[in-house]
Amino acid sequence: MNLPLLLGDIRATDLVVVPLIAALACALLPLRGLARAIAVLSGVLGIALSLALAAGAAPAGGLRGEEQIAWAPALGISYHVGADGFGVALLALGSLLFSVGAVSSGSARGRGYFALWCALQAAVSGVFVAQDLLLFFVFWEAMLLPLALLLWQWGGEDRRSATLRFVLYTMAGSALLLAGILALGIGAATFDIVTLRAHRLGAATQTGLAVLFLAAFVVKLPLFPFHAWLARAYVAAPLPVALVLSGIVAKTAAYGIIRLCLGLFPLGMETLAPGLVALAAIGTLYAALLATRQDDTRRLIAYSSLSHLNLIGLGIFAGSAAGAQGALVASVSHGLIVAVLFLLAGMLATRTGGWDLGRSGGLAGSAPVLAACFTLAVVATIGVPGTSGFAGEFLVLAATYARYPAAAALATLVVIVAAVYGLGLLRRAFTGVPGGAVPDLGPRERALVLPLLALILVLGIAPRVVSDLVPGGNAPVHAADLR
Amino acid sequence: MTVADLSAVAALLVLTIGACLVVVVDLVARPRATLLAWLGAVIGIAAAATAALVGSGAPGFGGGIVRDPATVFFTVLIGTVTAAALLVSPGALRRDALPAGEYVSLLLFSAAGGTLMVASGDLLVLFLGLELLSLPLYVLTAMLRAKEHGDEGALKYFLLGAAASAVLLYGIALLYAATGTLRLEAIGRATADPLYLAGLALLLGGLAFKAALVPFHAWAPDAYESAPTPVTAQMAVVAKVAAFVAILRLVAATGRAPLARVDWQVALAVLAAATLVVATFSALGQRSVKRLLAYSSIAHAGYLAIGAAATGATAGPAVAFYLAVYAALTFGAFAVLSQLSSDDPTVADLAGLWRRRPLLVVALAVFLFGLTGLPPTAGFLAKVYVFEAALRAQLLWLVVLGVLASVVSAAYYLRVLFACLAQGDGGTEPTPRARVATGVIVLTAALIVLVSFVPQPLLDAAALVRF
Amino acid sequence: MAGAALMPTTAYLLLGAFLFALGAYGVVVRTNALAMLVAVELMLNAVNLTFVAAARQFGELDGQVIAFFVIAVAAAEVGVGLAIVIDVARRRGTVDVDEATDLRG
Amino acid sequence: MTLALVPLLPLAGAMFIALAGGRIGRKTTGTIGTLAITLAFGAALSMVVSVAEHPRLAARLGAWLPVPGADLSLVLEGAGLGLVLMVTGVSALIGLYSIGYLPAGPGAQRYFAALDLFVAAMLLVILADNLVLLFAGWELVGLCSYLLIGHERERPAAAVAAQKAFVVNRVGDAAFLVGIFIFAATARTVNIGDLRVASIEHLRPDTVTPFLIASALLLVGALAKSAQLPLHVWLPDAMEGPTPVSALIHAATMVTAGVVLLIRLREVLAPEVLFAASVAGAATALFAALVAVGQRDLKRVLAWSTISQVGLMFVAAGLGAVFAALFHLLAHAFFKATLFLGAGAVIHATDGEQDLTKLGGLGRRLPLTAATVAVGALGLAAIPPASGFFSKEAIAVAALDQPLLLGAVLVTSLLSAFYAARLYTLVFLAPARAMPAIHRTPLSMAAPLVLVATAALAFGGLVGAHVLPLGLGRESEAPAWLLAASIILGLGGATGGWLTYRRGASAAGAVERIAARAAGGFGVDRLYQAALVEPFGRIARGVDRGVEAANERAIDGFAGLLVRGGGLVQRLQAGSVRGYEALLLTGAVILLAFWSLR
Amino acid sequence: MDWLAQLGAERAIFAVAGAICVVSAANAVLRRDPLTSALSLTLTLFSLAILYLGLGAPFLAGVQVAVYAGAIMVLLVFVIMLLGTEHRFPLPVTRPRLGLVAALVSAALFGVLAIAIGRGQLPTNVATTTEATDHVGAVADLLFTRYLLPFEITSVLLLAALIGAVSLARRRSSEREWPERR
Repeated sequence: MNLPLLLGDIRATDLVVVPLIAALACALLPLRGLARAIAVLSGVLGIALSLALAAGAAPAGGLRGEEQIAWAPALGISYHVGADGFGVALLALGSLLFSVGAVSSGSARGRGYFALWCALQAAVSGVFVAQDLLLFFVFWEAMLLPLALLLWQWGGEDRRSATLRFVLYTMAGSALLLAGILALGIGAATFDIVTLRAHRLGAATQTGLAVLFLAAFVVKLPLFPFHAWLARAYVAAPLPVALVLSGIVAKTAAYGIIRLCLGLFPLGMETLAPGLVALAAIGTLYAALLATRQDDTRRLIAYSSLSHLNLIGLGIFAGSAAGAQGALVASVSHGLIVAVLFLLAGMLATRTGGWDLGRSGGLAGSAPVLAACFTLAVVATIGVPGTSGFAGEFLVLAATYARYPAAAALATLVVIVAAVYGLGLLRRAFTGVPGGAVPDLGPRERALVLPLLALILVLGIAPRVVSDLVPGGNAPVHAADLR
Repeated sequence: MTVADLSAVAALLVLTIGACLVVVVDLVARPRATLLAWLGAVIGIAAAATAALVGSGAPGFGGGIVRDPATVFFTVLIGTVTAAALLVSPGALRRDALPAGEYVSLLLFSAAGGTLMVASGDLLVLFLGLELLSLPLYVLTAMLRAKEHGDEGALKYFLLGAAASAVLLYGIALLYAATGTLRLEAIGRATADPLYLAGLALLLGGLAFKAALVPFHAWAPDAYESAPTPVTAQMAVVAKVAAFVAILRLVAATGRAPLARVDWQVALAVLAAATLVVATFSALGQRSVKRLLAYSSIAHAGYLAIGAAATGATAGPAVAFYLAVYAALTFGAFAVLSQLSSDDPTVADLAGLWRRRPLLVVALAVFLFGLTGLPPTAGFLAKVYVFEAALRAQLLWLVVLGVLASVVSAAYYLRVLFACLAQGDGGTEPTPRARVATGVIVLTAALIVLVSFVPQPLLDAAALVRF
Repeated sequence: MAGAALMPTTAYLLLGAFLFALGAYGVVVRTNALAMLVAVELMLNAVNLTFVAAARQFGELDGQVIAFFVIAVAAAEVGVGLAIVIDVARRRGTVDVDEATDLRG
Repeated sequence: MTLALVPLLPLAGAMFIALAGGRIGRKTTGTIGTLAITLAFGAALSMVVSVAEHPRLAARLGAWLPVPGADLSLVLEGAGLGLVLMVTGVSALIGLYSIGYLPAGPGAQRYFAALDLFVAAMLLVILADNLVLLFAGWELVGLCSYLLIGHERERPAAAVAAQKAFVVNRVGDAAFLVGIFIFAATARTVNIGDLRVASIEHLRPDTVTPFLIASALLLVGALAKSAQLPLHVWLPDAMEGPTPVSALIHAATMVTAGVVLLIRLREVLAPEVLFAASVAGAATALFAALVAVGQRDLKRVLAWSTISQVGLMFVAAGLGAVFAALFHLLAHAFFKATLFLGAGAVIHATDGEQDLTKLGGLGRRLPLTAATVAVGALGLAAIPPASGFFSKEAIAVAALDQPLLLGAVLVTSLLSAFYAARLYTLVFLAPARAMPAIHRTPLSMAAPLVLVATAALAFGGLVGAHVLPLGLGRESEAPAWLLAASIILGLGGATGGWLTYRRGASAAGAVERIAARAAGGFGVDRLYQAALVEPFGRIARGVDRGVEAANERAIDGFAGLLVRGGGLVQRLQAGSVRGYEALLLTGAVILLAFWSLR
Repeated sequence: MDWLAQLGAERAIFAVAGAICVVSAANAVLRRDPLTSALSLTLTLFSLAILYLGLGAPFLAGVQVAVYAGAIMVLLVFVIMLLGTEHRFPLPVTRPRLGLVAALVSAALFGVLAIAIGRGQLPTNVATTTEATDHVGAVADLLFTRYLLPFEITSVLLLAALIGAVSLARRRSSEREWPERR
């Protein structure tokens, strides 16, 4: 039995092992009633572990809890794990969202559900700690299965076609990623990310490989216009699954771009940056525009989420440390916000009996706390200062402006459109003549939502807690290579 | 006959004598089908054990039989798979009232042909091995008499097989006319003139037929669908193993020829590409699970051809590893099917299987994930291995195609898996539980999982396979 | 000098190639399974002619021995093949391969 | 650290009220909310002495964003203290007033939390030492105005107006943000003090354009927040909020934020942009005054007059007349607060009647209100001794060199006087109409009213003319002809208004008909609706049904293509063994040809 | 052996037997009636046997006649007569496009093969052991020494084929009667 907390020596691998054990426990032990508790525990342990990792000073190599074990030496693959600043922050966020999602999952779901849930947590954590390209790919693909099964088995009406679309689209991207990984690894005779970062390729090679790698990431993020799977998947998915899908799974793509694309192919990314930045800027605005048209709460959140994810992409593609730093803050912020939004949307839907915004209205009178929480969540979504939403948005846009002014200016228009859809949501759900009284948030619901809202505010005042984990600065990442 | 000769054919002897023994036992004692199947399985295991114990060494019969690590590796594989196929057969034997004696002995004969092919250092032996492999399979394909289209598959298989072996044989004849010899290593030393190349081309065509590479693949779906499922399992594995080993031996031999500019790489790459495209697309629309898996096995011939197209030193180990993993996965998938009440279920028929036989579904999931090449299963490692080999040979386009094909393949594999999870009763009331068969299936799945996480021993073994 | 006097081996090889191509043609155009079998036999005989002619070219007997094996294999094939064709005929009442096209796609 | 307390006290009040939930009653909530603002006022008052010693006080609370200069730090300089005192003072009075005004119900918690947050945010705008923190206050002001305008949630109109206010403000905010980005990228800091230093460099050819653009963008932000042309459309609708909110937004806080920004950044912004601000202000002043004449709704008259008066402040601020701008800002704060609170009292007394044509003759029934409103109306009409006279005079002096601007200021004065008189006449002097019961004005409403009115009266002569110049330095004395002209215009306008309307609106005849033409705001709202809002909806719908649907269809189509490709490939497997044979032989021939024909 | 005589004889044999061979083979492939096909093929087999004689392979010629023509073809003819009556008369040609494909493919096949054979450099005629003293003995010698393994495998192959054919045939009795012709 692994007792890292007691032993005081935290390894990054524990973040994978703990949920994996939880998954096995859910799957194999006949503890039907306890499955959810196990899943929650796994998430909470994950939070504790990642916070402990984050608290420790980063060692010289920059990787916390590093470890390397041979796996298939003949193929040059090793089990090399460790977490950098981005990884640690996203691990903490991921664990938090997984525990929140597990709590909100409802204990009626079976053991299979929670086993898959924990397996998904393990895979996501794995992506953030993998320091071997093929190991990264293993975890990357491993995310897909539990996700697909959760969608397929426990989803809503449209789940079948939504699942297939999601799986095929993302796998098509991963296919090119694998080709790129193999090409890179074979060319450099190693798959080790840390070693590869010191290994610099020619500009043209970097560009080619960056395209292959990006194929997977832009679909998973998803960058405009590779998002066609998104809205349907969010709507079809069970609420907790949609929560983690948007809150943390999408961030694996952001992490991948930062760690692999920017880390390994800075020159290639610089070549591609204008196009990518343009797409991200357009996507930010485009998704927000679509959000103004939605009547289904989940679809609205989906497009709002897409808008934020493109904004995160914008920061990364800007190609500076500050941009990546902003993207990290925005990622953590978006994770928290979208979690709250999905939870509240679920609570709203249980009260109005459906997701259609047209059916609610005037709820503020009888459910003032719900309305207040929703208002705060929306305020954070549309990036009002004092919330984490503003910190992320501002940092990303400021960093982007330093390198790509036109794109940043275009993306900034999103603050207007976001106000339209955000406030429109509030107006339609809560104002007007009440149709009938609904119960306000109960103590359990408050216990789930209020801490997250508090975190959003804390992060809005003290974003440095997150941003100081990684370097900043407006200098382009590729500059080091030009010298 | 020397000791070397005898050791060279030891496994072959075990199999052929065993096959005869089965016939005799069947005639004399008329035992139950299950017993015969177990006897056959013992013989298969014995052959594998013999091959492993005898090990590699000097060639026998003046070079006609090669006894290198590759022979050992693949003989063990063929023996084991045959034994496993026999162990999952009793259900089908009883249900479809198949003639057990003939069934078992023919499977053993066919395996003997396979071992001969993987060991052949001489084109005549290769040809005879191929015939010994094929003829019993024609009969076995025709054996399922209760089935509506059982005869059709056999007829097609036979007519195509006969034509294909004529093509192969003509290739051998042209090679003989060009070089005056049938020994592989002697052929490798000869000068490559158009006649020689024509011979090689036809020979490759004949072997590609056995390997089910497009456009020589058309027999496979129909024959696979017609044959009793355990036979399909064996057929899909042994024929492919034998054909690819033969191709690799040919490539290795002629690749060393001093003046030979044999463009194996392009030919195999084009075959691989055509195979991947056609098989993957064809599998998408299938309703019959067996037929779907048949196309899957064709598609995997494409991946194997990618590895073979690498042609360098890495091709051998990569293909060997892939073949071993593929053997377990494909066998396993067909073996699961063989445990259902219908011999040829549609995808929809699988509904409700999860509730009735969860263990089988879990095993099937392992196999299907592996076939898809999803990490971290061994199927993923195998694909990585052949892709890696191909990339070393500068075949990036082929690798990209292969990876894309595996993406599309996820669509049909997952379809099968999801069908098992669906609610309902798809009419696949499983046969009374066969403990041994289930055990074999679970063991296979466990092996795959083991190899997924501890691949090194198998990788080491495969690394010895150099032609 | 002596070699030039003989009928050139190439002629036999060309005859063999012609027979083989003819057999190939027959395999595709014939609809009767037995006639297809006949065409296959033609292809095998083309092979044998090639072997024997080449053997003479090399002045050895190996080619003839191989041809002998080919005949044996052909016998085995025909045996199995006829059994299958008879089976088909019994089930369907016809040996027309174009009437056995249920398995497709 | 007293400085830090100033914004933190209302913030703490807001948080306390938000978290305390419905556990405390309406009165308690209101008391706490008002107390928090009053304490902030006290804290600001306590700094008067130290400001006299140190013209620049700073307080750093901690790091905020990883951008140079974007810290949580405050600075008090120049006229800041005056503004702080005005904001906290007026807001405290409005808070007190609200306790009496608000109907019983659960909304008090929301109201006072937003009110306190509003004050904190406005103080941040005045005190932030960097652009990002200033922007934070700037946005929060907008957010609070949204919350307060939409306070009455059952009324759809209120919700729509709230949303409109926020969205229009966000247009300015977006421009503001980009402006910050430009400053951050060009000057590598967002600290206002550092930017002043950097702006000296902005004459360098490579930075002059960015500075110019950034300045222009910041001006757009200011125009939106202060409801100046062409972004003024939200303010008249904002009257959907409770009347004290209107007082808060219009009088003391939100709308003046733009002026505060211009004043604080006058050394940073490009001169061309500052002049543009003046022109925009003049145009707005004139335009809004015209529109105000035609309004029939009591509060809308005040709303348009606010737009107009803030326009005058822009004229002064743009011309660099800091004293004049601030003077008018403060004077306006008091007289407009008086007017709004008075209007609130009227509305409260008449059960929500806001239509000028239906009111009348209240002078006798609400004498206190009538008296205080008279003070406010004098200020608006710029008739001495009201403070408005002195402040407007200062603006006119500042515009002496610009005849067009001066003309606009003077005409605006005339119009202001006219509609101020119109309003007062119609409400208090015109013949009385049948009125239902008149409610008494409670003490908590009456006391602030009187206090504010007193302040409005006293401010002009005492504070404005004597205290304020100490920190700023008065520009120049007004020439005599200007003084005379101002007085004549003010009195003339007021008299005109009284004469026209003394028998009620229906009796005003031609004037009222002409004015009604202007009442629609010259169709700007409709123009925006047609040129912006509807196209936006159409574009969104087009994107939804066009691009997005096409994108989704594309992957469906791709999947369909795969399936169709599968069908095509499956035709290879047509069933006849002869076809398979042909396939096999074709393959063999191709291999043959490929290898042996070279 | 008289070279000239042999030259003439071989050429004559090739010309005559080759011509018969081509014509009968074409007949075997092209005639619709399977029985005619089979009988034509038998003629081809005979002509090939003659060619083998000319090529100095008398043993193989004998095997060709005895085993191929004698056993295999008789079996085939027997089965055709058993089954094939319905195809005596012309049937409607199914899948006409395949005929075209077949013609093209086989023409291409022959063309490519002919080019390959023509361009191929056959090893020059090595010393010809034209007349082995004991031809059959020499063949047998090879069979049991160098070709022992193939010989044994062939026997296994035949055994397997036998078992297979029997297993297919044996179960016939237990099953239904022959169906009516469709």
